[in-house]
Amino acid sequence: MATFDLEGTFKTHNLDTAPPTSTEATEEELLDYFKTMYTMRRMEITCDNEYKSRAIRGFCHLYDGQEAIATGINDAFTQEDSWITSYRCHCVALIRGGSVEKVLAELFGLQNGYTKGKGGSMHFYNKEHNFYGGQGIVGAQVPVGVGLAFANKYKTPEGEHMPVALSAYGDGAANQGQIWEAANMAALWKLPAIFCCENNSYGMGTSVERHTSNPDGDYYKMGNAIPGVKIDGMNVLSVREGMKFVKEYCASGNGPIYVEMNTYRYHGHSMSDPGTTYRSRDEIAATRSARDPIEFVKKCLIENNMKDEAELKEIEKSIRKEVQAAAKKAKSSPIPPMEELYNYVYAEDGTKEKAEKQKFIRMPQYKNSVQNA
Amino acid sequence: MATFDLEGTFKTHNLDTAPPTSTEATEEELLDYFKTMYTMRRMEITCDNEYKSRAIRGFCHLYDGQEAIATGINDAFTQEDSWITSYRCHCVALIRGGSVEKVLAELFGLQNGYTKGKGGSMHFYNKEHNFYGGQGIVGAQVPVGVGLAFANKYKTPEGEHMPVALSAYGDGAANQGQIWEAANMAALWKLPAIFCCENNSYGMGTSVERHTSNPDGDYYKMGNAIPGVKIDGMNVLSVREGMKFVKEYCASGNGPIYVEMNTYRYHGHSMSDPGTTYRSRDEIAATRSARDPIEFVKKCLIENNMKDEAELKEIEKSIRKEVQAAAKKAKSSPIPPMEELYNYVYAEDGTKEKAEKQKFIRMPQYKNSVQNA
Amino acid sequence: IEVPVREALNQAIDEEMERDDAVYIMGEEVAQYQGAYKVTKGLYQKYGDRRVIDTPITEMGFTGLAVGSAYKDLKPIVEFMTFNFSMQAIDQIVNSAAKQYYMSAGDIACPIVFRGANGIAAGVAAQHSQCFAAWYSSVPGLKVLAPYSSEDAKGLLKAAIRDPNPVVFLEQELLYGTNFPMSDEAQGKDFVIPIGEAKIEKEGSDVTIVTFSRGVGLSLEAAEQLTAKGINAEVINLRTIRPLDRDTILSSIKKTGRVVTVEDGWPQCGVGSEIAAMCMEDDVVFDSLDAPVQRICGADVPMPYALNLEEAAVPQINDIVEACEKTMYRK
Amino acid sequence: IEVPVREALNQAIDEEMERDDAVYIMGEEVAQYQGAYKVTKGLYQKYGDRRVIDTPITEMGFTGLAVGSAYKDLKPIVEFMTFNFSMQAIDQIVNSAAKQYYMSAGDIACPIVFRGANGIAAGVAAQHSQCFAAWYSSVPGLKVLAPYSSEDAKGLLKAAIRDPNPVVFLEQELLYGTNFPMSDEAQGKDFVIPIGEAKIEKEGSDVTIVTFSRGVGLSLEAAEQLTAKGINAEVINLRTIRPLDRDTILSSIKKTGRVVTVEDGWPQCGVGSEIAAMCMEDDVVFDSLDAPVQRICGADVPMPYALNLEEAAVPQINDIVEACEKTMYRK
Ligand SMILES: Cc1ncc(C[n+]2csc(CCOP(=O)(O)OP(=O)(O)O)c2C)c(N)n1
Ligand SMILES: Cc1ncc(C[n+]2csc(CCOP(=O)(O)OP(=O)(O)O)c2C)c(N)n1
Ligand SMILES: [Mg+2]
Ligand SMILES: [Mg+2]
Repeated sequence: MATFDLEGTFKTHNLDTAPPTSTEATEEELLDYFKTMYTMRRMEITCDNEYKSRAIRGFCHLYDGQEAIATGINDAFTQEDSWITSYRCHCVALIRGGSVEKVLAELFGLQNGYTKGKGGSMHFYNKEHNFYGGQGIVGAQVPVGVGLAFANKYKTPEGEHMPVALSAYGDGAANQGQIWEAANMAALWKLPAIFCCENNSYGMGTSVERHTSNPDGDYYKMGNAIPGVKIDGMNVLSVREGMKFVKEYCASGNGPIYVEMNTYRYHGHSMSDPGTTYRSRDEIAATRSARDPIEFVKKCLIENNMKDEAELKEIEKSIRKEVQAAAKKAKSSPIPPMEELYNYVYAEDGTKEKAEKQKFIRMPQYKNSVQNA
Repeated sequence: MATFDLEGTFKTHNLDTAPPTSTEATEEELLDYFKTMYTMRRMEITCDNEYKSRAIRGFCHLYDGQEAIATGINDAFTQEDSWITSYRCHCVALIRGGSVEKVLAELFGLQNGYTKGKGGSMHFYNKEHNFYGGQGIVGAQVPVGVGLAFANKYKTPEGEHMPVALSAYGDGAANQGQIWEAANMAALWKLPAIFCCENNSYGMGTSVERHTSNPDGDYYKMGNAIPGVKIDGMNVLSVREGMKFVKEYCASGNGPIYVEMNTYRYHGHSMSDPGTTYRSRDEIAATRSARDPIEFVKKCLIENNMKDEAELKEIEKSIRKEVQAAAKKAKSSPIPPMEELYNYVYAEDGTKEKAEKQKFIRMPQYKNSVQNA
Repeated sequence: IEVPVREALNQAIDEEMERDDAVYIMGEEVAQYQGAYKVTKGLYQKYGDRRVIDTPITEMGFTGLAVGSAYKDLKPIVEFMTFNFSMQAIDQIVNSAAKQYYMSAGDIACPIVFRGANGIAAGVAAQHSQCFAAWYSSVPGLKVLAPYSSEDAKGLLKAAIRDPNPVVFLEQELLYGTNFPMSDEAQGKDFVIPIGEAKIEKEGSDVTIVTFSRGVGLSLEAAEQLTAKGINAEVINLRTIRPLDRDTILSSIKKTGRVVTVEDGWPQCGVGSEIAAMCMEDDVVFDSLDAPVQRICGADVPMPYALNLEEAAVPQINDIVEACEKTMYRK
Repeated sequence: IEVPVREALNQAIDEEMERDDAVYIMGEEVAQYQGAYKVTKGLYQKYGDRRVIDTPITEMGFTGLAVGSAYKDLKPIVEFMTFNFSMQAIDQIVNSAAKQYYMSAGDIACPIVFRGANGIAAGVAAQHSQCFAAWYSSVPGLKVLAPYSSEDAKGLLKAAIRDPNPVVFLEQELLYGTNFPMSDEAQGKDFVIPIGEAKIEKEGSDVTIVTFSRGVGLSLEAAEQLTAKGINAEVINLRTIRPLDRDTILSSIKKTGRVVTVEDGWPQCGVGSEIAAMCMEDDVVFDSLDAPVQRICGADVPMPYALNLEEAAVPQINDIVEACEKTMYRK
C-alpha cells in the first residue's frame, strides 16, 4: 500500500466539493492496472499488425494511449453501472466481460467473435456486463447513454442510490447538439448520467481549437450550468478517484455531471490515417515519454518498491505471449455460416436465444430468398 | 423629441460594454411604432376571427403581445440585414415588405397571397427584403439563419462592416441541439449572427422551468462562452437600442451574440390551443395591464405631450378600418389556378420568373399526370 | 359501441401501461397538456410523471434517450407530435434502434414504439404533411404499422407495445376523431392484432385495391360506388407495411387479376411501387394480371396550403373509382 | 487518358470554384486533411479557408448553415464524409432545402449540392453501408444523381453545382480509386452532363438491365458473360435517379421485353421497385413484357461485417447473370 499525490490532476466547475487530493493503492491494484493496460496496448498493436496483413478490414479505431481511462473507470464502477462509448471501443469491450480472443475474432470477421462477425471494430456489446457499445455514429451514443441512466433511475426506488450510466465521447463529438439536448433532459430530470469526454486533442485531423469555440477546449465546462470535473486521463489513479467522486455525485440524485479526461491517441484516427499530417512526430514522442499511462503505473510500482523493472519486463513478456496466443486461437474460429446473414434482424422475445425468423427475406439472388423460413 | 430611461431593461453576459441606459425618440418615430404595432395587433385579431369563421385553415400562430420585438428590431436594422424566424411569422412578413392584404390573402389560401397560397401561416418569405421565413420545424431556422450570416461575411471585403443576420426562435426551441451546433460554428468563424430568443415563457403548454435546465431560463447566457444580452421585449425602445448595440457588435466582426427578449403571447400557441390550461387568466390579464407593448408606446406619446388619448383613439379607429378593408380586399382574390399545384417544384435559373417544368409529374389521377409539360 | 380512433389509441396505451410497469410514454406535451391531439388524455393523471413524461422540443435527444432506456429493458412509447419531426431523430431510429439487435448478434433488443400523426392533415402545408411509410418500411429491423379503424388502432398499438422490436406506428390525424364500431372482443384487455397480417376489409372479385390508413376509408367508399357500376372491388387494408403480408396481397391479385394501390405519400419509391413490383416479379401473379397496375399516390410536389390545391394533391374517391374502372377496360 | 473517379470529382469542384466565386465547399476534414477520401485534395491550398472549410462534426448544424447561405445566393457544396451521416441532417435537406422553392412560390431558390460516399464500402458494417438513393429520390424538390464512371462523376457534378436546385450527389467509395477513360471533351472545362438523362452503356436486344453507381460495373461484366451465353443484354446507367429518364428506360424495355434491376440498397420501396412499377403501369410496356421483372437488391438485413456475409448481402455478377437468364426462359 502506498499513498499517491493527486494534487493538480483535477479541476472542477460549478461544484462545492472536489475529488480527493491523494489516494492509496495496493500493489495488487496497481499490478492489476498494469496488466490490464498492457494487455489492451498489446491487443491494439496486434490489431494494427493484423490490419496491415489484411486480416482485419474496414474501419479500425485503436485505443492505445487512452488505456488509463477505461481501466480507471472500470475500477470505480460496478458491473451494475452502465457504459456506452464510441466506435473506439475495443478496450471497453475487453474490460467489460470480453477477452482478447473474442475481440480479435470479431475483427477477423469470424463466428467466435464478440458479436459473431456481425459488427466488426465499431460494434461490441455486452448487456450482461452493462456495456452498450460501440456506436459508429459520432455523438449518437450520448442520448442513448442518458437513456440508460433514465432506466436506472426508473428502476430504483426513490431516495436509494442509483446505478450510474456513463456516455463516453470524443472531443470532436463534443460539439454535437444532441449531447446538449440529452444533457438538458438529464439535468431537468436529475438522471445519474455521466457525460465523459475523452479529449485526445483531435477529432480525426481537426485539432481542438479548430472545432470548438469553447475557450481552451474546457470540455468539463461545456454543460454550462451543469457541474463538471476535469481529470488527468493519463493517470489511472486520478481517473479512478475522479470517477468515484463523480459516480457518488450522480448516484445520489444530484443529476448529471460533465467529465473531461485529458488523453492522447498514439495511432492515427483509424487505419487509413497515418496520424502524422496534422500533428508532429515530436508531439507524439513527447507524449509517449512524458505522459504514457502505462509508464505511469510502472513508475508507481517501482518507486514504491512493489515491483522492479525486471519483474515488470517478465510480466510484459508473458502478456505479449498471451495476446499472441489469443490471436492465434481467434484465427482458428470458423467463418460465420450463411444463415447468420439473416439471423437477428428481429427479436422474438427480446433475448439472444430467440430471434424471430423473417417470413420472407429478399436476397440479391431471388432464388435464395427465404420464404416462410 | 424626448429622452427615455432604459435603466434596468438590459442585462449582459460575457461583455465589457452594454446598450445605453437611455435613449431619445421623436414623435414621428414613436407614432410610427404605434401604428405598426397596432396594425400588427389588429391583423392578428382579424386572423383569430377569420379562423373561427373557417376562412383560415391549419395551424395559425399569432404574434399579438410580441409586436415590440419585430418593430424594434426592424428599426435597428436596414433592409440589408437578414432575418429569419419561426412559424410565428405574420408580423415579420408584414414589416419586411408585406401588407395586411397579402398576409391575409395567403392565410385565406388565395392566389394574391404573399406566397400564392402555397405556404399558409408558417411560410412567408421576402427575399428582396432579406426576410427568409417562416420555418415550420422548431429550431431549424437557426442554422439556416447562421448560414445567412455566413453569406454576409463571405460577400463582405475583409475588415468592412458586414450586414448581420438574425435568427429568431422561441424559448421552447432554445433547447434544440442544432442551435448549439450553429452557435459553435458562428463563434469559430466570427460570423455576424444574432441568436434571438423570443422568450414568451411557454413552448406550447410547457413553461420555461419545465423545459430548460438553465437556471432562471436565462436564455442570453445559453451560449455559454458566447456573449449575450437580455432585453425587455415589451419595450420597443429597449429592443431598438439593444439591437443597435448587438448589430454593431456583430457587424464589426466580433462574432455572434445571444439575445433574449422577454415577452408574452396573448393567444394560445395556435388556434386549437385556448391557452388557458397551463397558465392562469390572471397571468394573461396582469401582463396585458402592466406590460402591454402598445400601451407602453401610447404612454410614451401621451406623457411627453406628443399625442393625447383622443388622437390615438382616432388613429386606432382608422387602422382598424384599414385592416378591415385589407381583409375584404384579400378575400376578393381568386383561388390559385390548378397549374399552381405543379409550379415551383424546381427553379430553372434561380429566379421566381423561371420555374423549371417537371417533365413528368405524377398526380393522384394518372390521367392528369403531366407528361413533357 | 362506437369509439373514435383517438380513444382506441388511448385505451391501448392505458391498458399496456397498467399491464407492464416497464411501459412508459414520452414526448412533447403528452403529460400535462394531455397530448397535442389528446391521445394521451388522462394518462398523466393516472400514472404520474414517472411514466408520462413531457420532453423539451428536442426530438433527436429524447428519441436517443428512449432508445437507450429500451436497451435496458424499459418499453418506451415515443410520441412524435407529428412524424414530420421524426426526421430530426431518424438517425437514432434507424441506426440506434432498428440495427441494434442485428449488430449485437441478438445481445441487445430494442423494444420501443415510435408513434404519432403521419401524412397529410388539413391546411398544414409542405413541412407538416409528409408520409413516412415508404422510408421506414424500407428499413430491416423496424416493423411499420398503420391503423385505419379504431379496432386497428387499439389492436395494433397493443401488439406494437408488446413486440420486442422497434415499431414505427403511423397514425393519421384526420382519423383521430372518426368513430368506428368496436366489437366486444376489441373492448377487452387482451385484444391484440397480429403484426404482419393484412385485413380484407371488403371481399370482391374484379379488382384488388391495396391501401392503408386514410386510404382504406376512401377505398371503401370507392368500392361502394363501384358496386353501383357493377364492379366488385376487394379492399385490402395492409395494417402492417413492414413486413408486408405477401400471401394475402398476392392471392387476392391472383383472384382478381387487377390491382390499384392507394396512398397519400409521394409516388417515387413509394408503398405502391413496392406492391406493383411485388406483383410484377411473381410468376403466377404476372401471368394472371389482366391489366397494368394503377398507382394512386399523393402528387409529386411538396404539399401546398390552399384548399383547392391540397385536395388536388391527395387521392380522392373519384380517383380510385376511375383507376379501378380503367383496369376493367381490359378483359 | 485514364483518370480515377476521385480525381474527376476533384476536377469538377476545382473548375467550378474557379469559374464562380459563389461556389464553396464545406464539410468534415475537407480542407487541411484534404478529405477523408481525398476528393478535395489541393483545394484548400488553392482557395484558402474562405472557400474550403473544415467543419466540426455537426451535420445538422453545418447542413442548415450551408442551406441558409444558398438562400442568399452562395452555391455551397456540402460534403458528407459518408451519406450515412446525412441522416443527422436530413430534416434540413428535405424541409429547408428541397421544399423551399415551392413553399416560397419561387421566391427563394436553394442552389446546393450534398455529396459524399453512399451505400456499401468494405467491411464497415451496418451503420456505415446504407444506400440513400430511394429515400432522397422520393422527395420532390431534390434532384438525385449517382455517377458510375469518371466522366459521369465530372460531368454530373459540374451540372449539379450549376443547377439552381438542391442536388443530392451519391458517390461510391469503392469506385473512388477506379480508373476510367476520359475523352478529350470530358477533360474540358465546359463538360457538363445533362441532369435527367440516362446513358445506355451497352446496347442489347434481349434484356434490359437498369442500374446505377457500382451496379453499372457489375452489370457490364454480367453482360459480357451473357454474351458468351448468347444473350445480348442492354445496360442502362441511370445517372439521374430523380427525375428518372422514363423515355430511355421504357423504350429500352419495349425493345427487349425483359428487365432486371440492380442496386445495392434495400429491396422494399427501392429504386428497383420504382422501375418495376413504372413498367407495370405503362400500357405498352406492360403488353410487351415477356417475363416478370427481376429485382436484384442488397439483402433485406443491416449490413454485416464478416467478409463472406457482406458478399452475400450485396449483388454479385453471377446474381445478375442468373436473373437475366431467368427472364430468358420465357419466350
Ligand atoms: C455523425 C458522424 N459524422 C462523421 C463521422 C465520421 N467520423 C468518425 S470518428 C470522427 C472523429 C471523431 O473524433 P472524436 O470525437 O474526437 O473522437 P476520437 O476519434 O478522437 O476518439 C469522424 C469525423 C461519423 N462516424 N458520424
Ligand atoms: C421539430 C419540431 N418539433 C415539434 C414541433 C411542434 N411545435 C410547433 S411550435 C412548438 C412550440 C414551440 O415553442 P417556442 O419555441 O417557445 O415558440 P413559441 O411558439 O412560444 O413562439 C412545438 C412543440 C415542430 N413544429 N417542430
Ligand atoms: Mg478526439
Ligand atoms: Mg415560447
